Amino acid sequence: MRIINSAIEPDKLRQLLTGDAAGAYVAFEGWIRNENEGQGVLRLEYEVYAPLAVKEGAKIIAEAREKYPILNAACVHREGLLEIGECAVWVGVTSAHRDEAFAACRFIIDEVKVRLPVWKKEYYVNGDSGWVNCERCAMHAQPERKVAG
Amino acid sequence: MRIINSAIEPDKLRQLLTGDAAGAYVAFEGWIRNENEGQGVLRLEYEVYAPLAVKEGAKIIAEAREKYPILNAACVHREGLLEIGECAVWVGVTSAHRDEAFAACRFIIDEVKVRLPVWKKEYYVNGDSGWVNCERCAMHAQPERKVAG
Amino acid sequence: MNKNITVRYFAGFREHAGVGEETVSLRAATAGDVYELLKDRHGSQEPLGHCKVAINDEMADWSTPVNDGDTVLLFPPVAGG
Amino acid sequence: MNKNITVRYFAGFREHAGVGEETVSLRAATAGDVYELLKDRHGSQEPLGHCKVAINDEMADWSTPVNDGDTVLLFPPVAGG
Repeated sequence: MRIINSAIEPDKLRQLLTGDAAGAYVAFEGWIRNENEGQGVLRLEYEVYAPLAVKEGAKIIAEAREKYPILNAACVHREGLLEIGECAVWVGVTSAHRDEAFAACRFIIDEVKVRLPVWKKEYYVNGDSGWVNCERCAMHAQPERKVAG
Repeated sequence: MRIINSAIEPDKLRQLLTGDAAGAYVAFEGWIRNENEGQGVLRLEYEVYAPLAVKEGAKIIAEAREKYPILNAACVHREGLLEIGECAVWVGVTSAHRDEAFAACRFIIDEVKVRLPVWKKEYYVNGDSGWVNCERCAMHAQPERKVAG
Repeated sequence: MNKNITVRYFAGFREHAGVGEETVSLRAATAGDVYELLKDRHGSQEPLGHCKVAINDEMADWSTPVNDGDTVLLFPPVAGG
Repeated sequence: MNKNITVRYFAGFREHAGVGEETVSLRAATAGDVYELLKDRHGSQEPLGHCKVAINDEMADWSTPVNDGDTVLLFPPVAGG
């Protein structure tokens, strides 16, 4: 598990997982898209508390290895400001057969999304901004929202 | 759907699927591994009947688009002689959210494996060789097997 | 009445036949007849259901009729990916 | 008896507090007490269950006791990926 503030390079990361016994490779990437819940998105800012994100990510990967007979797994998450189309998170898994690679990759991204200390602030086309998943704290944290909206 | 006889380049293929509305990208790769059903494998030879493989692959991708609300999907299959570690097949899918990208990617590779006119001949460490999935035709097709084994 | 059928063999079938393609004169009504009549050529003991067939580059069923001049493609069990 | 607690705020909490970290003197037995006593600082109306807490860089529960000198990290609801 790594947290980085430069572009994620899936092809280089993929190389780290290779091995002669691997018959299946499944990768997930989360990309910044231009819309969320009906609002146009310009860019996203990821705040990550790296010391704990790395620890928790490693725990998730260890859990995946226990649950599924996989060969290798890794995850990289971005921090900082990201533009539309950029890759925010990458998960890669290798195994002998495809069943477990699909299952473990899905498990890892699902857990990463709810357990890693990562927060994203969306900047909208209409000038607003807001922390995702944080309705009641966002309202308080951003009095400027009403001014801008 | 494409059939190629040079190395599959996942990173270039991935670029073809990008789009501002894409929030999730799932890729599957099938790699040549050094073992199958207990026998050491040296290399594989893929025979593909390209005209129908391309047609059938396009049909599978169209079916995936009907079944799942995905944005984009593609598949590339190798033909010819492949060494251990090489990528034999690549499937990439993009969608707004991850559920459908995972489901469609899995659907495509599952269908590709049973519907595409593709045959693989394994060359074993012990000198034998055999067409995978073709017990009763392989026996007849390769009288040299008994000599070598 | 016999029909002139061009037959294409793939993978293990081709290895057994020693050729990838040949034109034969057969008393065959369906694709399945072609498979059965050419057992000595492709050499397969596989049940029809394990194999596939195409006629003139379109996937077909074993019950699909064959016509004089058709090209019949005989596919052993596939193993993509 | 009051304890000296270093509190770290993240994301929306930090924006509301206007600082990422501060040391406060609080009459708090648990991590949950710290969250409740600092409502004016982090400004969150989120139920405790939506947020997370760590003490000295270890994930903790809201019922985990806090000691004098601890660093308590207050996490708003996460949204990775």
